[in-house]
Amino acid sequence: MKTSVPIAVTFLVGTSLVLAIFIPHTPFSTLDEHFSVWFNILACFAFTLGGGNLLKTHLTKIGRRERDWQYSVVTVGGFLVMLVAGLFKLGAPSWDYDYIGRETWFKHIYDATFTPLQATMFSLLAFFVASASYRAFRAKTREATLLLIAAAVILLGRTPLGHVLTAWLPEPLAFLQISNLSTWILGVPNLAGQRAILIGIALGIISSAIKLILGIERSHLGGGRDA
Amino acid sequence: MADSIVLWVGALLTLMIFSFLYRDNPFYKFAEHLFVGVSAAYWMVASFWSTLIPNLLGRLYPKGLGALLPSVAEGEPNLWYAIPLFLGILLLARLNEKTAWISRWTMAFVIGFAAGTNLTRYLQSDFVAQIKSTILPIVGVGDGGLDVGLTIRNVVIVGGTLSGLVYFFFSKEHTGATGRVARAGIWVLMVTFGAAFGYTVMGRISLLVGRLNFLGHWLETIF
Amino acid sequence: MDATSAQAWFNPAKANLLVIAALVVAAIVWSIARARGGAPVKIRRIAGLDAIEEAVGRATEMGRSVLYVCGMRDMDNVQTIAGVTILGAIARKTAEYDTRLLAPTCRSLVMSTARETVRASYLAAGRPDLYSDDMIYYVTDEQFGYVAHLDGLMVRQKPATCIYMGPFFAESLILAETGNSIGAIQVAGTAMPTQLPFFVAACDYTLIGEELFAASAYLSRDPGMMGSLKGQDFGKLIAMGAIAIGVLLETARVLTGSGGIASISTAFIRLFALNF
Amino acid sequence: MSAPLHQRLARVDRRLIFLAIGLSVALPLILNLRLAVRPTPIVTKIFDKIESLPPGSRVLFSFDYGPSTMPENQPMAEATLRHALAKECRVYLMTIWETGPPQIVRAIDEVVKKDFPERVYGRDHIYLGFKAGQQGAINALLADFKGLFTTDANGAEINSFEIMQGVESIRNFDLIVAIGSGLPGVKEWIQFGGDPGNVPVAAGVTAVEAPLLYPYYPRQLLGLMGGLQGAAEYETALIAKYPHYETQSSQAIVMMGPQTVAHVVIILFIVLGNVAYFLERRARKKEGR
Repeated sequence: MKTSVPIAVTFLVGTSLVLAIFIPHTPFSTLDEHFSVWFNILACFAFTLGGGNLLKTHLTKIGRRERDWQYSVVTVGGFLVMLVAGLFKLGAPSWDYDYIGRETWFKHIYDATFTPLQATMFSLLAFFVASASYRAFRAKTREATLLLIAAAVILLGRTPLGHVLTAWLPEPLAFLQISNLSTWILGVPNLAGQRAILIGIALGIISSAIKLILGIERSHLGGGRDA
Repeated sequence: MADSIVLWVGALLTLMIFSFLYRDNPFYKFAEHLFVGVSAAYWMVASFWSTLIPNLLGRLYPKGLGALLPSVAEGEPNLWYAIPLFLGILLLARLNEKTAWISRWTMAFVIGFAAGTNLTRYLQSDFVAQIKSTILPIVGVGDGGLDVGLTIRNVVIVGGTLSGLVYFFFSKEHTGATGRVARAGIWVLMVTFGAAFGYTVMGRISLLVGRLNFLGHWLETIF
Repeated sequence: MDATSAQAWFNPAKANLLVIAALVVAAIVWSIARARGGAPVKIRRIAGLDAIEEAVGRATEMGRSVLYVCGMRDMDNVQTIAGVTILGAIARKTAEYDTRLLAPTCRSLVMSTARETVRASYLAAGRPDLYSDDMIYYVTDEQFGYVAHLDGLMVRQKPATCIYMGPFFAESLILAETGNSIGAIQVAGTAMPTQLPFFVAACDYTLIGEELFAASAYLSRDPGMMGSLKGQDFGKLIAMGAIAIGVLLETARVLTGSGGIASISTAFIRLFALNF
Repeated sequence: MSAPLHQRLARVDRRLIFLAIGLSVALPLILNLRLAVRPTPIVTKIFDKIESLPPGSRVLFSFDYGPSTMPENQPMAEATLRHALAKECRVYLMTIWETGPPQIVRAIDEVVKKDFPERVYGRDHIYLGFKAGQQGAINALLADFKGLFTTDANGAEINSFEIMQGVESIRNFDLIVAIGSGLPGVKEWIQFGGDPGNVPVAAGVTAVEAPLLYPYYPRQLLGLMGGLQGAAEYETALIAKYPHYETQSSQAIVMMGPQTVAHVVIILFIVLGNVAYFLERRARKKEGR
């Protein structure tokens, strides 16, 4: 029961989804769609585990007065306020109002905290992309040099500056103009590299899927044998 | 009033996150912990209202949604959705050590779903379709003769893709002839990575422009 | 899809896909069966995976922890499953070395699956006493909220080793740069083509695309799993062979201008058409 | 000042780099620096296509992105929408991203309401809203457009709109404009919409996505606006032809100033990094001797 049933379930679900793309007949034709809704429903149930764990972790920290416990109060407070505001649609004129409609508290808190925090965390990339370039793009080996040259050409090619730098090149050498060169790199070697990566990934995924469907890969079940 | 509170809170939180660039500090810790709490609740609420209610309750017992979602409430019940309900309840068996193993049934469904959909999706769009697009004549012919540019292009695409694939071979050590081809493959990959990195820098800078614009707007309201 | 085809039990437009699928699946299954039957399988060295052992060892020596991130998606993603499986293999090493392992997740299902897997690894390593649920905890589903937490965790706990395996998005570089700033050894693996450049640039070792899916086989050394890698190589041979034949036909068509070759070539290319 | 130059360069505090990047973006913004942008063929192809559409042509817009990529995607979305409306095309706005609706609403507020207040909703333009199902939704639109969109975004019966007459499938459109930032996005519009429906697809994507889409250009993809630069190029082309849109359609052009300066700063740092590396290598060789 502990291993054989799960393996049978995985096998049945997996194979029927694979066969489904060749069978334009109900229920197979809509199987993928329904199963993805089912999956989303299961993810909702899982929130009980995750959210419960989040609360437990931080409440324990607060209870034991561990280091930085004050910040756990912030997490728990933010979590509960947002949860209550959203689940009870506080501020909404009626129950059928959109949970994130203009008038809800949920939307106000979202705008004031979530949006700026998300956008700012994301924008840290502007800084990290610079520090990573400084460190990584050094002509240490032949491979690193290629990485460096490709990056530099594209970097220049994507600004008006790149055009100015090489616009003086005569017509027969026009292909060496940075903007043309960057288009060529993107459209030719980049394309070849992407293809090789994509075909490899596809095979990796197909092979992993087969191992999962056949029950050869089962460490996600936490091991153990039927008693 | 509400708008200016939103603006002020947003601006202060923005500065708190930026402060991390200097070093870890109490302001960053505050913003980080607030973000974790608020966002965890956000996703829970979003999935509750956009998945659990319409897709589970709405399909099993549409009449129960009368006041919440009048458009769904008229539908007929779909009893197939008792299965995800059942699997969802099994999942909660994890809360107790003794019954935890039952939740594997749910995980088995999830894994089967993942394996089945991904296998077919990647087979089609990334295996078959990419093979098809790589089938090109390695000699380019234009109006009335050899097109050198096109020939180089196609040779690089076909050669680059094939050598890239050789790099990924697992059952052959990268020595001898295989090693040389794999070497060419890694060069192609490096150009690919460099190009993608360079192209991305632009997008990342735009994000910062967006944030600084926001802060500028906030400063304008003060002065 | 019109009403008539909705009634059929087989979509003839997909016959070509069925043949290709059967070929690839058969190649992989056959290789697995052969390897399980005792045929020797040799697999090349994968530097990124050899580095993991060393990286865990380093954390042990320094008395610091190992941070493991299995990506930003849920269990319906094969990359996440690969990430959790690799976590299982790494957990065995941290159990053997008695090194502290930290694996915050951004999905509840990933958390509970990872706990099962890691618990089993500690049991298998004979150290169930070292396992605790606190090692693997849920943070938030929000990508950047999760990253904010990981960044804070890195600068405060200073793990000696950071391992990122699974599907990653924009956050890849934020993680890798923060990890770099604390001097951690970083090993990454992902099949997200958009993020590979950042990991390659900022981490010490990167598993590129397909190598991520090879990791669990490589680390487990299980014959069946190793056989599947050989099967993937057959898949690549199929792809390369198909490209080579197609390229020859197309080149012959262009050079000769012959109608006969053109129709053979078109028919061959059509084998790889996706018919909806 | 005692350590040799290469050592100081190698140990440069990354916070200095952060500061330089911050300033290189902030200063051009404050000084309102503007640089000339030159449209490239991959972008002008889209412009020329919309320019060639006769009045009444049907253009389907799908805005498949969220607030996080708004700085890049919104300018291209608004510029193409403005252009299509200026050419008196009938426009249909939709999204297959959950986070898309606010972006559409914003584009309607900024473009339709401000620049084309005389256009009638339901006759000249329509807001169809969000549909889940990713590529499945596109597939469904190909088979039966109104089967998926049974109402507009506000819940009104779809057949009550004049603009929807004769729209049975994606095939009935003259152009698809897909503005996206990930999956599902432009790739899916090509594979499940444009290709099988034989409708040209014009696309605008974030800079991160763009390299992945080059494989489709120019056969399956009419043209591509990549990142802010692509958006700025489109705006430039639009303003050149319709100068009266200059104030509202130069969001991306304005942002290109800080962008360019930051790029130059990053390139300088890369050069500096390499100088440091070579100096260090030389120093090491000397010591070795």
